[in-house]
Amino acid sequence: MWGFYFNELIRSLPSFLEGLWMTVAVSGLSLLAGTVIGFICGIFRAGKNRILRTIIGAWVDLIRGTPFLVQVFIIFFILPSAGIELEAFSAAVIALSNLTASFICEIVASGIIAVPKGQSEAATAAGLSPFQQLWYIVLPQAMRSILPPLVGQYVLLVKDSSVVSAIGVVDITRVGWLTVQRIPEGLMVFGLVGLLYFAICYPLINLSGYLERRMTVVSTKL
Amino acid sequence: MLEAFNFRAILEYMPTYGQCFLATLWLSALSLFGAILVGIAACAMRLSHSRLLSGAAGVYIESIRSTPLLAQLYFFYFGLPTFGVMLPEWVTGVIALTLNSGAYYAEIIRAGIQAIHSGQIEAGIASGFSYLQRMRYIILPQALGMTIRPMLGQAIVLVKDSSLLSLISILELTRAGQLLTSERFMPAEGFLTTAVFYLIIYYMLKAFSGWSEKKLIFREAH
Amino acid sequence: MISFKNVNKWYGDLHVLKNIDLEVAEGEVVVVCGPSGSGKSTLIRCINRLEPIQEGELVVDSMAVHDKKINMTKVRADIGFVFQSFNLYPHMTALQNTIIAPVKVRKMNKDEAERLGREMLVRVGLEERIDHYPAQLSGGQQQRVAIARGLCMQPKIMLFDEPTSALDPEMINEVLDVMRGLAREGMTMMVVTHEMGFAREVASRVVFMDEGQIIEMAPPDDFFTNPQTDRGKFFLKSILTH
Amino acid sequence: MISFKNVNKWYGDLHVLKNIDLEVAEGEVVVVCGPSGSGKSTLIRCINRLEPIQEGELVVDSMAVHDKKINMTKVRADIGFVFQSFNLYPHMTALQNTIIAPVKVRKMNKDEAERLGREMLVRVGLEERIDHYPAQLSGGQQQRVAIARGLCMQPKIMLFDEPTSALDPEMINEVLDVMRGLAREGMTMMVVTHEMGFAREVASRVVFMDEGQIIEMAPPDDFFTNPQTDRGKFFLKSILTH
Amino acid sequence: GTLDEISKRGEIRIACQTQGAPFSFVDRNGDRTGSSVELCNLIAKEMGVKVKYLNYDWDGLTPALLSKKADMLAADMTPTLKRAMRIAFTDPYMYVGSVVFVKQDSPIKTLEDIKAGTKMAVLLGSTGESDARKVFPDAKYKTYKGGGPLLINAVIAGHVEAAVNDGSSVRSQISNFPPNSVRILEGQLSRSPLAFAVRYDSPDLKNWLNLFFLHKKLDGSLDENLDYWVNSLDWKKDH
Ligand SMILES: Nc1ncnc2c1ncn2[C@@H]1O[C@H](COP(=O)(O)OP(=O)(O)OP(=O)(O)O)[C@@H](O)[C@H]1O
Ligand SMILES: Nc1ncnc2c1ncn2[C@@H]1O[C@H](COP(=O)(O)OP(=O)(O)OP(=O)(O)O)[C@@H](O)[C@H]1O
Ligand SMILES: [Mg+2]
Ligand SMILES: [Mg+2]
Repeated sequence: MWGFYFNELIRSLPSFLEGLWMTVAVSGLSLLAGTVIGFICGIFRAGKNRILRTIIGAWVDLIRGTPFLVQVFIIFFILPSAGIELEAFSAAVIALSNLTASFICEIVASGIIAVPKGQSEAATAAGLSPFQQLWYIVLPQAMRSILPPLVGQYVLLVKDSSVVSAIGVVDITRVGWLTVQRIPEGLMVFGLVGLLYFAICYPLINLSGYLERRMTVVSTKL
Repeated sequence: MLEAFNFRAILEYMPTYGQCFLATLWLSALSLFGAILVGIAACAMRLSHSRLLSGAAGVYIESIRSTPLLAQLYFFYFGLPTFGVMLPEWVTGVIALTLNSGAYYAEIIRAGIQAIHSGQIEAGIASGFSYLQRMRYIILPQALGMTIRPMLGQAIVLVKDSSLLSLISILELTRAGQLLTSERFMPAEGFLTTAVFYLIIYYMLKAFSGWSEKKLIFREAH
Repeated sequence: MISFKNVNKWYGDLHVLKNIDLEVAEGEVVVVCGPSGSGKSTLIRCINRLEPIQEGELVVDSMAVHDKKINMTKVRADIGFVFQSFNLYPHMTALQNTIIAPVKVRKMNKDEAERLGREMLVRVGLEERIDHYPAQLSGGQQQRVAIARGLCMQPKIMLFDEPTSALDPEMINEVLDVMRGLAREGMTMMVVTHEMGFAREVASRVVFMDEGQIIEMAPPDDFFTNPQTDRGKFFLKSILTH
Repeated sequence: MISFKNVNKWYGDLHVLKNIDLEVAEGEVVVVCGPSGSGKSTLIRCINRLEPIQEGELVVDSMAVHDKKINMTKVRADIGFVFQSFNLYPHMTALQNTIIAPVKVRKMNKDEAERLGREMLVRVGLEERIDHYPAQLSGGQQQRVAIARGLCMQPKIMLFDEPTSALDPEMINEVLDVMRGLAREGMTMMVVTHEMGFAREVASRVVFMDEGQIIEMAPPDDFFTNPQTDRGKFFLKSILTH
Repeated sequence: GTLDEISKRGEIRIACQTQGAPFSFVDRNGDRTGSSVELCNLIAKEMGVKVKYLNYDWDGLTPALLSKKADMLAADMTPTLKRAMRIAFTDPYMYVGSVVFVKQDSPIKTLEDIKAGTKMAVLLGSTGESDARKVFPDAKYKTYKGGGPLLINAVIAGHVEAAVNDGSSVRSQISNFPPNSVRILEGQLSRSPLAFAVRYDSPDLKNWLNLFFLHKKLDGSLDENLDYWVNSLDWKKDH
């Protein structure tokens, strides 16, 4: 019986590859946007402006504290009543970018805070402007503690992207659901789904492990 | 979709929400507790000198981290009966959540342990503590104290992931929202209320972690 | 060069600088000492406004540092600051550490900055360590790079906050030697230190602080042989007799 | 009490201890000094096998520490070790720090351990800090707790690795005083330190190391007034003249 | 009205759920098809516009309609009175009945064998669920999400003793499983209508759809569709 289903599964392989491509596209775009927004917010979150810090903090809490599916629904179904019409794909990318940005924001902020205060003091004493301090002194050092969890976050992003199948984006998970109706061997179908995610995530996890090792070697005992 | 927002219907479903809220609470609490224990054990194995133990823990951690929880959940629910293991839904759910978060906790605790000043371990050795005693009395309390924040993050992920348990017929918070959606066709009411309940859990966890952080973290002796 | 007039500073409720009056003339070397927590670091950190003051006047090279509206970049560029814990930028080599500020703040042309950086590193005796990263240098070497970094801005004033107290005993001298050289060349300096030999040799004045106040101020020979206050006597005793 | 016979140790290719021969008798106080990187810390860390040795014999209180099969728990329980950076357990109060090892390693009854812990904390002058956490103590106080912690195991030997070099000048004495007391009571001690006043006062012998070798070994008066080697002279000069 | 918009747009947007054969599924060749889908294709053809399927989970169907992402909703949905408080249903175009099925070797032979405490699987919020709860109020229910095949899986894996779902779905889905893995019990629990749905602000579209069903009923193409997809397994040959 497994052999029969297996052949069926092979026939579905093209749609799985399309799903894979969709997952990669949604995750990839969100990864870029989320990283940029996350860095900007993280820098302000670690900064001196109290109001900005509080606002960003509240935003992070809200995003971290509610289920992602609800966020997707709000962006896709409720924003239209405010006049913002979105395609499923762009809604998915926006929701996912927003989610990722909120996590990256925290990672970046704690990376910046972890840079010894003496570093920015030395730079202040030398007359570097706040932006110069950030750019030349603090961020390069913070990257050491930011990079490993950042890549770890990318792995979560890829896996969270499966939620957007609820609004009709045909990603790996959705293809899995569609296929399981024909090939009722759920274990096998979702095994393949797992395998495809594994194929994306495993290199990322290794990358994060590698970065972590490298960063600790480079780290100095100041 | 928000024009007809119906508070009365929400009130009507409040008993269901309350019941499901409690279910989510205790399922998550149980899994959280288990996950931390599993995490400690897996981390101890990962850091042990035995290649076999460390390798086994490595396989466990990486395969969990690079596949979606959904696939794992189905594996346990539909896979285990094939091997003659029949467990109640909630046990399956708790096991899946525990093993899933356990892998993440192992990584978090490992980072915490590796961040402990080597002098602490040496002081323990010099006092004549055995390996287990050092772990138990010196390293773990500090590692747990230092990793409260990432542990909180994972706890939040766990709580939200518990929504997947509705797929294997466990009544929990997400399910309550879906009832309102599918019986009354009131998606906005259903999902927003669900989100509010999750937010309540989030703030409870956050307050708890803030409290325990104050209690557990003592600044490194200068 | 530096002039404190009735300066007061608080951290929250904590009154850390109390009615400080102090004039440092061009070319003077002032050593600041006192027990831990007495406000020594705070005193010299106010000079380039690493810490703001709340009351009083603080004028450096005829620029009013107490004035919130003044642009500190210019003031800071004229003041070199050396920290107890070096605070070298760990991701830059010795040379990069020295040239970043001249290039970015003084807008010096890169080649010129490099020439200057090399010159300063040679001056502190590190010609062979120019391309090393801080982690590859001993503590004494790191502190000398930090001094070279300060000098590269061609400052009028150099401030030192316990520059040798994080160093192994044998490395202390290599740093003090560099500082002695600077003093001899006429640099205006304020140095927080407990190195009494150094103070005797090069200081024009010793300032003794306790609990946020300047308790004594005298030429080093007077202060060391005959402190005027009991607290001064006790302090000298406690640091000289182990 | 402690006997090194032709001990050698390597870190990878780096030969850090070279043919060390050293006998420490019961009740002796041996001070170890030498330039940074000369192997002082490694030497005393070998004694309780914080670092294993690769060659030679190292016998402590008639137990063969060089023997890989020996159970070190017993040996370590007889040796108190005090680190430069204190290494107090930050999540325990002063009292808890002192009693955890007696209770868990010596299986002492908890009440008795507490009595002993209090006694030792009183002995180092900290009766008022018994329930404070390390972060609430000054450096000097922390180091005294660390000494009390070592003493609570009622050790036969105390080892100190630069116990005062992370301290502010005024706190050094409070720690040295405690150590002087111990020496006077006849404790066998090995102390890595650069505090020459302390060495002169209480050491029975001074060991001078350089590049992994013991270069000189003499009573303190002889060593300080008349070092036999050029390296010894140079070292003394460099730490005494700033 | 909505019809004007559709014809101006040249496209009708239909929210559907790909929940499985025979109503709406993706066939072996990767094409979307099924009874409802073919009906929708016909609707578009009669309107002279293109059709765009918006594919959601069950949870997404109503939001899609209410938020005007979709003009109409085509799923095997029962027009209950509670649901009709929110959206407007067309006249029913067919009737289905819920059936009970068990594992082949189950001791449960007839509907009467189902007692208090029997573990039953149903789909969350489905008609099957409400039917079952009416007929067997004392059984123990486990509600699943994600489509009919899951129920069959749950029965085979032994998580439940029996399951309830719409008969035509069960029949067509069983055919994907190894032969003789489950057995459908004699008799229907209920007879319930199926209908498409629109918003209450689209009465024009609703009228048009009712007329559409009437026409297709009269020319026999509706019955043709149902016979091919729902009342037999004929479609299996082609898809
Ligand atoms: N950022 C700060 N916030 C609050 N209090 C501070 C801060 N920095 C220093 N203090 C307090 O101000 C007082 C003076 O500190 P300061 O660092 O100037 O002393 P110091 O004389 O340099 O001591 P040390 O010799 O230990 O460096 C101390 O009581 C200290 O605890
Ligand atoms: N864990 C280690 N791995 C490799 N090399 C080490 C290690 N620990 C010390 N070393 C090297 O061994 C040599 C001796 O070190 P040791 O710490 O014993 O010197 P020390 O005399 O105590 O110096 P200091 O006064 O700086 O404490 C040094 O060259 C040091 O770099
Ligand atoms: Mg200071
Ligand atoms: Mg050492």
